[in-house]
Amino acid sequence: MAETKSQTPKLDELEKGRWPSFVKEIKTAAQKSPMAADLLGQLELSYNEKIGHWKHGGIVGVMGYGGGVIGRYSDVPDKFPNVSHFHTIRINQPAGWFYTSDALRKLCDIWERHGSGLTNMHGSTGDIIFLGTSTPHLEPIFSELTQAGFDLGGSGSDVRTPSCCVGPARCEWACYDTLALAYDLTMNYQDELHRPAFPYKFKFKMSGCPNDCVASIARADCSIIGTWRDSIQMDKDAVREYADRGMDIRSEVVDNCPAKCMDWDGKELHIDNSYCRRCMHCINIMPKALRPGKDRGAVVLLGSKAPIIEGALLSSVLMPFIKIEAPYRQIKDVIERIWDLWCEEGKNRERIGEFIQRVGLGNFLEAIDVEPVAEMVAHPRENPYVFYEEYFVEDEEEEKK
Amino acid sequence: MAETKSQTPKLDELEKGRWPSFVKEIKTAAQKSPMAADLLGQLELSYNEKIGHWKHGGIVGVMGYGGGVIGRYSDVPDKFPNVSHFHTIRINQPAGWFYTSDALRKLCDIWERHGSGLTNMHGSTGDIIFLGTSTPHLEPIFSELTQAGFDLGGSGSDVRTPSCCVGPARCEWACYDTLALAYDLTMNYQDELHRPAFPYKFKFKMSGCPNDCVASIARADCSIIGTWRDSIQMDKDAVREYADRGMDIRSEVVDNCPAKCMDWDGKELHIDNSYCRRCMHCINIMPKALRPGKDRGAVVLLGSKAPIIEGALLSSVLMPFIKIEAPYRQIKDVIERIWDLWCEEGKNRERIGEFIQRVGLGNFLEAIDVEPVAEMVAHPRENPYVFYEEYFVEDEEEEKK
Amino acid sequence: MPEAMQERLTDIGPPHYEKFLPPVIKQNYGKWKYHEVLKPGVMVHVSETGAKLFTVRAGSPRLVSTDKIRKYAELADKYCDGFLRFTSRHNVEFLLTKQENIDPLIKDLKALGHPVGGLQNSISSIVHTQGWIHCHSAATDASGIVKAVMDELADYFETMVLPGKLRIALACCLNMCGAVHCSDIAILGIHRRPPKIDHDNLHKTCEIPSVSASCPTAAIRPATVGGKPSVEVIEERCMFCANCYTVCPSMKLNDPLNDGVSIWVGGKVSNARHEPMFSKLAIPFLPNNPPRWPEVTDAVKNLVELWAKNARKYERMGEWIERIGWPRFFKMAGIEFRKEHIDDFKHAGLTFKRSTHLNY
Amino acid sequence: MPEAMQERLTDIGPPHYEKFLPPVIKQNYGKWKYHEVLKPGVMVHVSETGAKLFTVRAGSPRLVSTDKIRKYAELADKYCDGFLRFTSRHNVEFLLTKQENIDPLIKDLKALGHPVGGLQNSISSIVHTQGWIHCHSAATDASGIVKAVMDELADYFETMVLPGKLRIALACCLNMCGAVHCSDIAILGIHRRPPKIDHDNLHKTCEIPSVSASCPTAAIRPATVGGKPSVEVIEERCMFCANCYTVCPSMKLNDPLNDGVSIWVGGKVSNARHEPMFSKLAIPFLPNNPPRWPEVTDAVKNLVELWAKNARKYERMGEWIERIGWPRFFKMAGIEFRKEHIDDFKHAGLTFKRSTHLNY
Ligand code: SRM
Ligand code: SRM
Ligand code: SRM
Ligand code: SRM
Ligand code: SF4
Ligand code: SF4
Ligand code: SF4
Ligand code: SF4
Ligand code: SF4
Ligand code: SF4
Ligand code: SF4
Ligand code: SF4
Repeated sequence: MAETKSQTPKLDELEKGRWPSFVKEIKTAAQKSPMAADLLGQLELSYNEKIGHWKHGGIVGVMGYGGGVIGRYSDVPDKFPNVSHFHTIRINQPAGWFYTSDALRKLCDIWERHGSGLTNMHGSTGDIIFLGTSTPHLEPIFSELTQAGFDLGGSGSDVRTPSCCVGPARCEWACYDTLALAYDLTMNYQDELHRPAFPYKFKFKMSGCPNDCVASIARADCSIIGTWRDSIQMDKDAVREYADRGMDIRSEVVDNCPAKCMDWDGKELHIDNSYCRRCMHCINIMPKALRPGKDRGAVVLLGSKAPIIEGALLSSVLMPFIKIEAPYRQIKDVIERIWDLWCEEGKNRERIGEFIQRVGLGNFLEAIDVEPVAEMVAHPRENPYVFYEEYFVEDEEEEKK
Repeated sequence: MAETKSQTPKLDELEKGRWPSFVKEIKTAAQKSPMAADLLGQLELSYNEKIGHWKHGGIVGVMGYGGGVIGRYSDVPDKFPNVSHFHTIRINQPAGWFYTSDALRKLCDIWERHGSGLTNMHGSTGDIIFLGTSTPHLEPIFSELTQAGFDLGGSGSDVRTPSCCVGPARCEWACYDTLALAYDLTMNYQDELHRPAFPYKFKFKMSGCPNDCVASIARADCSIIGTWRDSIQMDKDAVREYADRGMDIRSEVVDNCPAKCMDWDGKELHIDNSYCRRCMHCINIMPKALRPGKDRGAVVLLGSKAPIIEGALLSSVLMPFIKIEAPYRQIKDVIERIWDLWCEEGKNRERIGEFIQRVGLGNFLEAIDVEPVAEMVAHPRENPYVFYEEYFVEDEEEEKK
Repeated sequence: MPEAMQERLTDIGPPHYEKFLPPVIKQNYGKWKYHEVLKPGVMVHVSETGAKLFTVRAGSPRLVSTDKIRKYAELADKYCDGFLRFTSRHNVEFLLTKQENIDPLIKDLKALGHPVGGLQNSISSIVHTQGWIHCHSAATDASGIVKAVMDELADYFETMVLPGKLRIALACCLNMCGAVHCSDIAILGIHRRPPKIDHDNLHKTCEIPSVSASCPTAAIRPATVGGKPSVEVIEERCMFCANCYTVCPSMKLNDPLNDGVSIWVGGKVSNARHEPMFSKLAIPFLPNNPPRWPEVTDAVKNLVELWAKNARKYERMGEWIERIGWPRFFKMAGIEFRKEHIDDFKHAGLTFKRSTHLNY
Repeated sequence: MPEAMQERLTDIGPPHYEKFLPPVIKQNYGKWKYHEVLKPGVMVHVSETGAKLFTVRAGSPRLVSTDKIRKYAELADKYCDGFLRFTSRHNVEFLLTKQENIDPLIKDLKALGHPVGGLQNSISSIVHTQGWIHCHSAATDASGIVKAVMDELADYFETMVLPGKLRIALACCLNMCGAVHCSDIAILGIHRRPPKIDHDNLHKTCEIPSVSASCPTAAIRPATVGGKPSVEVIEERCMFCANCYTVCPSMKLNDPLNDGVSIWVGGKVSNARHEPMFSKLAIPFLPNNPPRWPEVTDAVKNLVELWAKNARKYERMGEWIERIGWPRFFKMAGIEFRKEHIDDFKHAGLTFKRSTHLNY
């Protein structure tokens, strides 16, 4: 294993430089794990050939679960037999990605026993990713994980591991308890998470305010983003302090307000809160002076996703404002009605956002029994092609029909 | 004819009120024209029954022309025999809709001899509309019109009557000679105007500046809108005068600049012309102080239309800036290449804007031999679905292929 | 005028516009320096040469008799050496060089029943179409509604008290002859009942394949009815575009019980400040109620006044709504938001609200 | 740890987060009042109770060995009573109550090779994906490019000199695992050669109808090749989405000569000021040039610096470009505008420039 270095000249290049090196991480792991060593070798091959060497196909997993493991196989197993199997395990992270050192060490113990010793902390969806193991290890890993209090995340056509921003745990702007909601939904939908039964994947992401620090509006089938209904809380003296300390309130705050609802007369800041769009900008740059209002809750949006196949989508407003309070029936009820409909009428590999576009938002709302409101659209229709569903008929005609 | 009044109680209502009354106009005409009288009667019927009483179908026209006349027939000819035929004639207006009283009287003479005496001054496309005559009168009208120096406008799948804003004739902002161009194109494309040979209609409209006073960007297959390339001409003293006379330069001018490229320090107005979007706002509200630059020309845009059937379109940029100088070869060459392509590959009833969307703007540009430039798009693509047309092949493979 | 056929002219095009330009324009063509609005309906253009051209703009119903045109011609002779023009919104403009002629001209125009105005921050004439006057396709009348609405709004034509320009347009069917799709307020005739098919005549007047092909939602298919080749319409699929009717007269859409008017807002054409915008649906349906369409006139007047009261200086209807947000607009206008407002056509997804920029 | 099967737990979900919250958070949960950034990578959150929580953020390669995780754990024990967290962009955050621990912790982190920063107006870590480390679909590597790019941009992680936040993301194929489609700068692996079909195995591994159906452009149709049931691809129709490959391993898209990287700009996620936006295509293609992808690192660095130099305070990349216009952006960035930049997908028409708002 001492010669590894000279066998990977390309990758060795990436040990240099100021940013922490993943190559160093693999090499470290390779000191204990032949899997990691072969990963390094195969990667060097990819760097030389400019092509990946993995194959998919063949479903692997743990008993009773339909997801959580991504099966992967080398297409050059002869050269790199230790990565002929190289599956990843997705493990549901604790809400907000908080850990104790002990919990982390427990995870390491398990993974050093059963896998490559390489991880992603974390995957893009939010899971803890254990990178690279073989089929026989799957059940033992699962059992040890559950013993340690951890469970698998989603993959395939199921609920994916919900994720949330740090929220009230550390952020002054959290308009609802993102961690509590993420945990509750995860626990409530264990079955949907572990046993794929949907037309396609379904992701939840929760952000405590419109800054959206988990990018929920871009990559969650259901994005729940905190906001407030009443007025921004303002400490006028603190505003003046910002001004005194050199902030140009006019150009930095007022001119950047997308609602054009602010005014600064050199002494006092005025906000016409009835037009404020809750964009967060003014609050973001004057955290000591401005805070979200007190009547807090969230916007629930649906449907964002990556481009495959109808083009990328951002989530769109379903509920313009709801209070977020346990047991969260308002959200669960509507989500469950949506799932019922989608499972019934969605096509295979059709995300909810695509489904809504296909059936039409108006029809979708009718089917899930939600009233249309103007907040759901950026603007009303521009084309005159309305499907009126009924028409009047003259009395005499009636008979003819 | 004296009793007409009592027979049209509904329409009589519309003789009242502050706005000039079309009913009065019809009644006036009805004093000489039985056609106008029957029109009034049929219209009253429509007002009672809440439905129109016209039929289309059956092509009528003048010899050798394929357009210019809209055939129309009453569906209650027994009740209103004088409007059993009620065709309109479209007559190409003089550029800018300028007339002398004599010219108008000549038109009136012709129309009183051969039609209802009712007109639209003008139609939405810009033509003089003679409202209501019968087939036998068409040739005489045409011959008298041409004697008087007028000719028919377009209808059907041909070039429609070009129209233009008042431009340099009366407007200080005209960046090119809209009247000259409108006249030149009209004369140059007489054949295309009178003998429909396209997949569908094709409209030209010319506005002298981005205020677009003929709404060309909304309703012309080819919109030619004046603009300038250099800096806005500014008379600094005149700006100060506006300020002195009470204009709030900051809120009225600077804050409304979409390019955010202006600044006002209370004394002097600064424009960063390299970012100015040529929107006209600042010029519009300070006409004595600001004027378009001196290096003038036009943007050529393609494709606007009403919603039938793929949805309404605004025109989009084809040539971001060209100088507009007789004989206008640059415009004509590209338009003719476009017509060739569209005639070859356009579907029946497919406007050029729809055609471009169907074949793709990139392919369209290639076919008409125009280089793509960033000015043609609001923004580059958001989806990753690029049709690369070529790919590299390994040497050995080559043989296999 | 002589018999026609002896020397048949064709393709002569329109008269050259120069023939119709008054001398002051010929001399100052392209040399105008600035303009000023002197009072409602009256402006002066000042040339670099110092020359001045006064314009008096008068409202017009557009549908005018030859008698009225002769009157215009008379006034032009009397005050403008015979020169006049029409505008792109169908008003009449008298072109004067003598400032002292302005007031007498206005007096004569008013006597004729033609208001003077429409300049600057006012409502100009309503661009409109044929309606029951001439078109087979019309779901409503054009001239009648225009008259009724302008009777209500005439004040705003004759003054300049609005925040900015407000452009109203009307089209009597979805073909939208005019710039209805880009107007501050648009009045649009709509059908709401699928075509009634004249099975007896369809095969005589129309080609069945082109009728089927004309339907964008594929609602029409060939069928034999009463032994005759004809078509049938899957009614749930019809969105009343009338494309089939344009192609085939035996597919009549017009229907007294279901035709009516929809109201659209927030479009614009000019590039001033905001880029051009389409009009958006505000009121899905108002009944045809001739002769004065009170529901329509009320609705339009309310919209105008709501905007006039709330918009900032220069803000067009669409710019104002964009600033305050559509939910707020619906609330302020007292219009119920309904399923019909939600786009479900080709690019519908792009009209969904994909942000949390909301107010409450 | 014991054998598994005897008591098999399932559906237990993740550990409750409360177990992992430090006492200062438990006590001040939901009571935070404001925060201040003390220096790069260090901020303090102040509670209504007066309590203070210090956060030190360290950059991470995301792909970490258990050894590294143990090191994090050690540092947490040493300075933070064992408490730490990871961020949504995969950085590590140490949660301190003792201000005096900040500098020693930073020293240890730096010794470990982990830069401290990423707060406020800086570049945070690059959200990225698997690449050649683990995914079959990858058109490029992920970790390698990320490392190469961040080596160049580390200064911007460790300082706060930028106009605003700048978020970079990388995805190794069009599936775009991550928020690449909404990033200030996105690096995206792309294929450019139609699938190479393994006719020998296709019928064994895949259902032919679902393979054909998977293609959004209908480029795939069933065919018999070499006597075996298989499919053929109409190559002109292929836009390399790899949906067929996701559905069927015998439709390989990966190709050393044609795979590479495209660069996208101007996306954002937050609602601050501007609504969220998609990223747009800036550079259609750069070659895969491991190990340091110099063309890619140069391109990204140029874009960052162009923005840094020209954007106004708080202006994200997309906001800046929207203000100055795309043509200007292309000019300033020295990127040639080409056919590839023009959208030709479903809503292409809506991306055409439909106004005269242009600068020259
Ligand atoms: C591991 C991970 C990337 C990473 O390095 O972090 C990942 C990896 C894969 N993704 Fe993903 N996706 C991952 C987060 C995402 C995200 C981001 C998110 O969830 O926030 C997205 C974009 C959001 C979305 O859902 O649209 C994403 C959009 C996709 C798509 C496109 C889905 C679409 O509807 O457009 C596919 C294709 C598919 O589903 O067939 C896909 C498919 C895949 C597959 C399963 C491809 C495959 O068929 O093997 C990848 C397995 C790679 C591997 O070797 O493990 N992955 N994928 C992420 C999951 C880790 C975790 O659980 O925490
Ligand atoms: C007369 C006029 C309305 C008016 O009262 O002013 C008119 C009247 C008709 N238009 Fe129009 N259009 C008139 C200007 C327009 C405009 C405005 C413009 O040209 O600036 C438009 C919108 C711009 C555009 O071209 O898209 C317009 C868009 C249509 C359409 C929809 C075309 C489309 O591609 O969406 C149709 C339907 C069709 O072509 O079959 C149509 C069809 C018709 C027909 C021919 C319907 C028919 O089949 O009979 C109408 C004849 C009515 C009649 O009884 O005379 N008309 N039509 C306008 C022509 C007068 C003139 O020549 O000056
Ligand atoms: C006469 C006419 C051109 C013609 O060839 O006939 C014309 C003439 C002038 N327009 Fe216009 N516009 C004329 C139709 C238009 C149209 C087209 C339309 O309404 O269908 C538009 C686009 C409307 C839209 O955006 O929907 C138009 C948008 C403008 C604007 C931009 C206003 C804005 O803020 O959006 C200006 C600038 C201004 O008024 O500040 C303008 C300014 C002017 C000026 C001041 C230009 C000048 O210096 O001479 C002219 C008289 C002022 C006025 O009417 O207030 N003109 N103008 C048209 C008069 C129509 C009428 O009778 O009312
Ligand atoms: C820790 C983290 C949340 C978490 O649960 O992990 C977080 C934490 C904070 N974010 Fe964030 N954001 C975090 C990811 C995000 C993301 C998501 C992403 O980058 O993928 C976004 C959306 C990015 C986008 O728009 O593309 C995000 C957009 C913001 C914004 C809006 C910035 C803007 O102008 O657009 C703010 C406000 C600000 O910084 O002024 C903000 C502000 C903050 C504050 C100041 C909130 C607070 O008071 O505590 C936090 C620390 C400031 C900082 O990083 O500068 N956070 N923040 C995430 C740290 C990621 C990292 O390691 O860098
Ligand atoms: S989304 Fe809002 S509440 Fe959550 S961490 Fe970011 S700024 Fe704080
Ligand atoms: S939150 Fe945004 S919209 Fe509201 S006042 Fe502040 S800057 Fe304006
Ligand atoms: S478009 Fe411009 S040049 Fe033409 S009349 Fe209007 S303002 Fe004048
Ligand atoms: S013309 Fe428009 S964009 Fe240019 S400086 Fe004036 S207001 Fe700004
Ligand atoms: S809008 Fe429709 S009904 Fe009105 S004139 Fe045009 S085609 Fe005829
Ligand atoms: S009106 Fe339009 S949608 Fe209805 S049947 Fe006719 S063509 Fe089809
Ligand atoms: S982006 Fe593509 S290649 Fe990269 S991990 Fe996701 S699916 Fe695999
Ligand atoms: S890569 Fe996409 S477009 Fe090409 S054949 Fe496969 S599915 Fe079709």
